[in-house]
Amino acid sequence: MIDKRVANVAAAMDGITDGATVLVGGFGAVGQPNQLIDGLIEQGARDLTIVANNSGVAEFGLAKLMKLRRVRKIICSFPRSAGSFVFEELYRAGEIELELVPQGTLAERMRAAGAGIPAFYTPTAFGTKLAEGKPTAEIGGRNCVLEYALPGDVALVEAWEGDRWGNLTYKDSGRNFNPVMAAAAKLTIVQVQRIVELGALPPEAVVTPGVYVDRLVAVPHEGPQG
Amino acid sequence: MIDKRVANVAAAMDGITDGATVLVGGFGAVGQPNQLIDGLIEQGARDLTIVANNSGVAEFGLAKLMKLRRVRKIICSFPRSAGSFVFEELYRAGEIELELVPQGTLAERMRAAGAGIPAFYTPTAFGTKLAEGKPTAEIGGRNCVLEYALPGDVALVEAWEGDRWGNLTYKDSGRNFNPVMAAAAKLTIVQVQRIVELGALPPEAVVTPGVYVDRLVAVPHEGPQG
Amino acid sequence: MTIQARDRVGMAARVAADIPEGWWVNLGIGIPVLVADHVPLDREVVFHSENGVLGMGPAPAPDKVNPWLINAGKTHVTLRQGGSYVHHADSFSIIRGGHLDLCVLGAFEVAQNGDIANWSRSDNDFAPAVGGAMDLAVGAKRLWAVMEHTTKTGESRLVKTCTYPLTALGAVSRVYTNLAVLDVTERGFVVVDIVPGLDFAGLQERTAATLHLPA
Amino acid sequence: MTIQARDRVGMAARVAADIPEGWWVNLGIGIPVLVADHVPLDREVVFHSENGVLGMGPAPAPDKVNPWLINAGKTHVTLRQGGSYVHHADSFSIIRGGHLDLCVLGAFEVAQNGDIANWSRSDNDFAPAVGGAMDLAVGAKRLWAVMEHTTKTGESRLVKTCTYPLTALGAVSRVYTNLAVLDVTERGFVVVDIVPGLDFAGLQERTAATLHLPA
Repeated sequence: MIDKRVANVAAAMDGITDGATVLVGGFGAVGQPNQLIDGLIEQGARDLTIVANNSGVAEFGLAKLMKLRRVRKIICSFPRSAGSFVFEELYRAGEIELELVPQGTLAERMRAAGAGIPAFYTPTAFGTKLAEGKPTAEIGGRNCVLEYALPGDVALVEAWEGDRWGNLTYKDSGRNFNPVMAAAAKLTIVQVQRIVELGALPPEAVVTPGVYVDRLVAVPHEGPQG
Repeated sequence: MIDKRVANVAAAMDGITDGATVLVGGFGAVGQPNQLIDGLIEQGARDLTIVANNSGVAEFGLAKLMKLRRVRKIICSFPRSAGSFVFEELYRAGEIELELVPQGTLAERMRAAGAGIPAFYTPTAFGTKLAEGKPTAEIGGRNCVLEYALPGDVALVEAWEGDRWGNLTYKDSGRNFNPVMAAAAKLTIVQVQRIVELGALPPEAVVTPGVYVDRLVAVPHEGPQG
Repeated sequence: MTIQARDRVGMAARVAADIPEGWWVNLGIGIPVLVADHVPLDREVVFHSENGVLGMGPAPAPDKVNPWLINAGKTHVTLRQGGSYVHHADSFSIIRGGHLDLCVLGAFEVAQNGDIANWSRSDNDFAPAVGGAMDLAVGAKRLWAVMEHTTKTGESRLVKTCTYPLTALGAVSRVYTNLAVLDVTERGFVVVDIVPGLDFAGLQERTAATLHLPA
Repeated sequence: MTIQARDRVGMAARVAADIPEGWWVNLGIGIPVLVADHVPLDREVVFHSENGVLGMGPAPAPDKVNPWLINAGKTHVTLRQGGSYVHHADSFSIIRGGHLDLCVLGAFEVAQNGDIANWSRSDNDFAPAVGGAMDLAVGAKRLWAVMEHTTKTGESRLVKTCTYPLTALGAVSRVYTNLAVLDVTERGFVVVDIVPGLDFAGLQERTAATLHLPA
């Protein structure tokens, strides 16, 4: 029997190593796998590269992970959210590395990693500071930048419902980066509100098929926080 | 009021010009927009480039369009289906051009067109006859071929249900190339089994959002043919 | 007559007046998101949010907030009938694939060749944030910028050449300011309208780039 | 003792025996699709079809055919509980992104370096069809080839160098024939097992490439 369910968040974190690249879902607080991030904080891996749209707020979640000096580098599009002071302090002090990526290029680079596309051209960022040093080409009259796939060692994903094969649905705008990251990592760990029987999710409604998922843990919570 | 519904198939074909590149959905008979193809036959445009996974069977649909000498070129992955004799005769006689593309590269090239990616690298076909003359690069230790986006002037799409904004759902394996082509053409024409009230399709269940759709016509039929 | 400069709401309303029914539109954070409030619901315009929402509706009543439904500015919104959700790669495919009729962005500077700078105030920015601005600027069918005509210290934001780090090259087709509406053309900025109390000469005085009258 | 060569069903069953529970697998047209019939339903293996079906089940009863549900060979199939649908770009992302544990393809020739030729019999093929073969061969975590050991005229299909147009370079890790199972290794073909009635020397006699015994 295929069964990707694990007993708890601690079990879901097994084997994440120092130096890992960790993709973290969510856009702002919505779709952010807070309980898995807490699990990663507990688990102890260090020297991490975090890929996420934002850089955490206040002193919990990603911000806490950074405050504990566990993050070497963050790859994101919008580190300067309201209340993201931990990142800003570390960055000012030169204690964290930032790779700033346009949000669409960030999503597409992870999509490329999941889809087996090692690199692609995009007009986004051509001629700007964020394209400095990158190969360029004119294709069909448009100036483009070459961007590379961005795979993760681990993805932390928040979904709505899941079954033991790892099939997932998402709630409303909680979908965001989660399905893209689920496909882009070697080890995809998912927290869901509830685990349902195999067959309970309509075949047309599955957004992430189980082929992308390695571990599934049920962590019911009240809704987006942070 | 946004209203993409048109009265009939003939109205849906308005303005398709000679020389157009037409993307035609379906994999085998399933998801194939037969009634729209018949509409295109009636409409009269010539010198077409057809992009489709297969090359039609017997003497109806795409095969009929070819037999009428309306197709200059076909871009597909699998022209030699059982019963596809019209294409084979024309090809043998040098009366139709064939661009053979691996199926995944075909899908990805159209996805790229819809997603604003002018070109991408893929390991598929490297070192084979189908990559002859194409630029190559070694990326991350893998030998890759550079492939270009494949946009359509027109897409003919079969979907299941649609609303007046052009939101679409698909039935079972009828999804196949249809959502990819819907996003890849300048003029996307869709046949559906039935048109439903705006709001009747659950927001999470929409597979093709209306932003990709230009015209929608209800053509109930008995199921895949050909 | 004093200059009847538009306030933020006035600028948003002015933009809204130019958006026809049937357009699919992305509104950037800041003044642009206010535009939606000035498009009446019976003029169907579909608002897209980069976090995968198509068909955003007005803000919810305080007791009807869906915590799972936010816009790009992380504010709670509603979904109209006909609205739907996509994931981030699909959302940016809509943006980058040229499927949006319009994107409206705030800006620090717009140059007369359509260059826009709106994401970073200096090359030494300590923690610059770009979000989806570069994708939106390059991807939408047309890009309108909304901004104050001048900085707080009176320097023109309509410039010959941008001094701030660029967001995109030659992308802006129209600029809405508190003082005027201007098209970006091959000739440079062409004035579409000016607020009451200000004339062409007065507008030119407040503008670093050379202004043109419609041909 | 006569050679107990496997027939098509026998080859499919032999492949099936090697597929462990929990693998996600694509089966090519021809002999490979027969493999599914020999994986018992209680050994959960998820079969993927390139036309966007995950979790294919057995053929339907004649009166239970869903005309909208076919496999890559255009035959009607069923969907198991847990199955789902994706579109073609997503389906090939699963293939090309390295997410399938196994792909099983038919072949005309397999070379001792893992090259496979399975889509075209000549450079002058009048209307060659490639389908998803090149994507599958390059994308899956492992590629197994199934074919008759020799052509109808007795020529070996296990070769030093492919003579037919290639599908992919160095992609095959294992070959199943009517006579034997062979791993493709850095040394070349290593024999895993041989059908009863044939020994290593007899197999070598029927094989153009040099065979090796396991180390």
